[in-house]
Amino acid sequence: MEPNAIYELLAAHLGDGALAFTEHPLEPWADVAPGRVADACRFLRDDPRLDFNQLMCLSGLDWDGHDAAGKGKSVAILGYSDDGQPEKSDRVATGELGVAYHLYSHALKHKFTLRLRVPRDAATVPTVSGLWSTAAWHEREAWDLLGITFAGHPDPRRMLLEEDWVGHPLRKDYVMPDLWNGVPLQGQPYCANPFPVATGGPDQPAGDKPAEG
Amino acid sequence: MSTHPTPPSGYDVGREQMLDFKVDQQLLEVVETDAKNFILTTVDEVFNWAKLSSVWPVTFGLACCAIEMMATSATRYDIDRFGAGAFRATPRQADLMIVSGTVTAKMATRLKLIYDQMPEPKWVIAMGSCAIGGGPYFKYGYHVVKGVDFMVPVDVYVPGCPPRPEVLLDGLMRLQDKIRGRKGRFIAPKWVTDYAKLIPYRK
Amino acid sequence: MANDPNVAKAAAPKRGWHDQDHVPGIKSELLELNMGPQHPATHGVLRLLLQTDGEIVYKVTPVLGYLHRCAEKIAEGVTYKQWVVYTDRFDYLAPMCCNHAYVTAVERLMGQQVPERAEHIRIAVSELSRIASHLIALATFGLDMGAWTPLLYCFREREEILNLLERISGGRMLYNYMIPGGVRYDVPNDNWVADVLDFVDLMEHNKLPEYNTLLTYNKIFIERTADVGVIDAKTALDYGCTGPVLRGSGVDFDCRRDDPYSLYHKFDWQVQVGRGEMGTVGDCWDRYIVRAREIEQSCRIIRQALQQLPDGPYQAIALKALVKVPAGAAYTRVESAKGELGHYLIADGGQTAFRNKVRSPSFCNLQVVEKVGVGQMVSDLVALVGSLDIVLGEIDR
Amino acid sequence: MVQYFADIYQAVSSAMQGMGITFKHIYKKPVTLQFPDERQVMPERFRGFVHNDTKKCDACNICAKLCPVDCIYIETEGKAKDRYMTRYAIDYNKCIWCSLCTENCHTGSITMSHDYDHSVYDRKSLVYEFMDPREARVPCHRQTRIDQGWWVEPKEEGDKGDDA
Repeated sequence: MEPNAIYELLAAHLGDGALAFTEHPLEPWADVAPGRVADACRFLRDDPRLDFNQLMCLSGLDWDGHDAAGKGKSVAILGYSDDGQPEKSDRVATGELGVAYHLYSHALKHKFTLRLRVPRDAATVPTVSGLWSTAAWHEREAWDLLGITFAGHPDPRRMLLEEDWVGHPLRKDYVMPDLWNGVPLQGQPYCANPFPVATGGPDQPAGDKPAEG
Repeated sequence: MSTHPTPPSGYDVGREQMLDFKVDQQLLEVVETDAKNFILTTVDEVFNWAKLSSVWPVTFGLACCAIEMMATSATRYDIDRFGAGAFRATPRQADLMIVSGTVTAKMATRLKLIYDQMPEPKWVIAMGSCAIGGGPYFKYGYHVVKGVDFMVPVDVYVPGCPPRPEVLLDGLMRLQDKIRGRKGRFIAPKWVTDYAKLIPYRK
Repeated sequence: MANDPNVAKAAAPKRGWHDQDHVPGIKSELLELNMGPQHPATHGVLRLLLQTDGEIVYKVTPVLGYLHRCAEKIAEGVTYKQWVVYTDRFDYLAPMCCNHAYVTAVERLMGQQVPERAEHIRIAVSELSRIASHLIALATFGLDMGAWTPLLYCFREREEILNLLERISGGRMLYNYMIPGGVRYDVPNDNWVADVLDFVDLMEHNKLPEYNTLLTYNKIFIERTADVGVIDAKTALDYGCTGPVLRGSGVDFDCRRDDPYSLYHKFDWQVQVGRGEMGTVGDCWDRYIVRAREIEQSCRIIRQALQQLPDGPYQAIALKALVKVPAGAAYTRVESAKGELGHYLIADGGQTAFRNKVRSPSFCNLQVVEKVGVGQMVSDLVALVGSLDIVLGEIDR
Repeated sequence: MVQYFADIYQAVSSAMQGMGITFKHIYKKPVTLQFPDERQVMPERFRGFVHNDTKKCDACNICAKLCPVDCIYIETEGKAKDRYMTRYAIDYNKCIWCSLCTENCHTGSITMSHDYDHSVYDRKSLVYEFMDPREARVPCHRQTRIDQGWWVEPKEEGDKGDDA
């Protein structure tokens, strides 16, 4: 079934919960209200005309720096500089967070994409792990890396990082840590030049003896 | 150039030429530390020979390099020829830790624990770029320890991403040289001169 | 399935020692057992937190993240072409498949056509990589089951594959061979195609029967794996299993055929499905045999891809330093050696990806042990984890 | 009872068949490479340590920009015609042998050599220095290079990508 036909069925079921449908040559998607996504997913899974029995992928997204038209540059993320120290910035991200659901039906062989956006400071989405068990780990990962809370999740712990990790790394304004729990995470500069060049000018012989190391 | 002392005999000249002017400082010390008591030296030599001929590694596969470590112990490269094929599943029976792969923050504490459980004497080989210095995860790796020598002392660094099994064997031989007491017995294999001619940039 | 012995087995914890009905007056506590992260049978740095009742597993909790290498964060920092080297390090047993998945995703967003010759080369190297990965799967599964010898034989053939891939790409294990728009190098002149065809023939006619004698039809191996760790089709779909795990459960699905990408539709091959020959559909032996038979099918694909290798360019565009992808978002999936490897790639028109979520097959496949592992013996849990053929590089990314 | 003995028979016989395979390999040629004495001949495209011929290099910085791990350090001094390269170093603590740096080198100075086994005791010696600024001053500007006799004709276009 074509995505727009699926969306019509979904909109008829959800009412005002279905926000918009975006045609895109590669992958059309439907935006739903964050509170209604579990409802929408249950409908998509259980309706015999749709029969989406596999959740292919659940992605948490950080839309900070991405304007609504889908154009525009994203902001540069922070990393470690060459001497191994974390780069600092006082920029505070403001964009919304989001979740994308990619569904597939083995019987009818069609795909569908759901997206939703939640505000950054109150990122709570109802869980769909009761519908597809595979969503449980994807949601834990989204919580871990992006800080999106999934209401009703049976096991709401971090997935990849330890419980006492500070921050959510995939957010665009994440500052790299230099120490965690006694484990140093900054790097060491290895790039010291063993032959420091004298700055006296081109005629002066540079560096009589090599530095050790 | 003239400030450097003469390298020990048998030192890999090809490497020297490639680096152009850098001499591995450690190998120079090798020559100098040769004056010792005769009897103790002999006993030491026997012990060291026993140690270096049966280096038992702990199975500590972390990432991609672990597969190359398996390949080293498998058919084609056969690490058993160097007496280091007995991979022990418990650190209590092992005396070599091949850190093969990326050490993450979560794993680093466990790595330290495993290292502490190994009996003395013990050695560590850092295998691959990630274990040496963070490798490709240096810049954005918020969860990667930039070099395992932040956590444990490392004896031999094996560069590569991942290193070929030959390079790991080479690192193992360097480790055996080190266990031997650094007596300058750094005998370059006969391929060095033959092989150096094959390297394209030296034509 | 109701009368199946495995269903009864899955209900086993109720009859354990801690159950007062079983032995009146005696109540034992559950034992907390750590398996991993440094354990020879967990295929890397997986940690399984077990609650056991004697030898029966009562609860399994996988703990991940011991190899979390921040690849998705890096994707937002490095250019599209540079990130190909990080895809190598996801599934380091079959890096070509991962390269293929990523460049397919980028090309789809770019609308880039790929020359036919490049696609043929890609398919050939991907399938070689798949064979190498499955060989490791067979070897380590044998190792988990106590058979050391197959590892030596499987690694012997794997070295041959690595040599072939080294000749075409330059790298022994991590290749960085594909670029958006083609492959980096053409087929080498030194008889590479003939050597691959020879190897494929040898693999199909000599080596696979050898493995079958050594391992597949060994009675002890069958006893260890048949009827063990049964994942039925419904569970597999519910948990999002893909690849040999899904096909071992009897679901006839393969991205290469059902969601076509590249040129797989041109070639004549069959999707292998577990049939429950030695026990129940979806047991460990089925997953094993699906992999063994996929090696055969991969050989067929390679033979056709290289025999029909067309002339022409091997890159659509010249090797440009920078690849610019127009703004857009798409989820692209391909069948890697472990299953469906998907990239949800969001581009913003710049040189780096805005977000790249990787849906890795092992991540979803592993989750099923939380359900299926319950009620098994500890040794059967090792068989289950071994038959899932996980690789931690892509679970933790 | 019959099944019990049948199982034992099958187990032993299948183990024996496996042993048969092993025995067959006794008289086959061994596959083990006797490494230090015997070395595999590397294919042409093999990626060993990166080598930079500083006589050809003009410090255009493209390799450092293409490097996904930022392991190439190039330092220059001066400007325009007086621009001289003072350092070219590769940090093998980070290098991943991906060969992206060799792809777009317009002078063909940076190549992947066939040299690959150099384990070290100290990781500082893994920072390979390719030039000694005390020996010679390597000019970067094209005209200066031609004047001082450093100029080497760039690689042919068709060569790109074939040798790495």
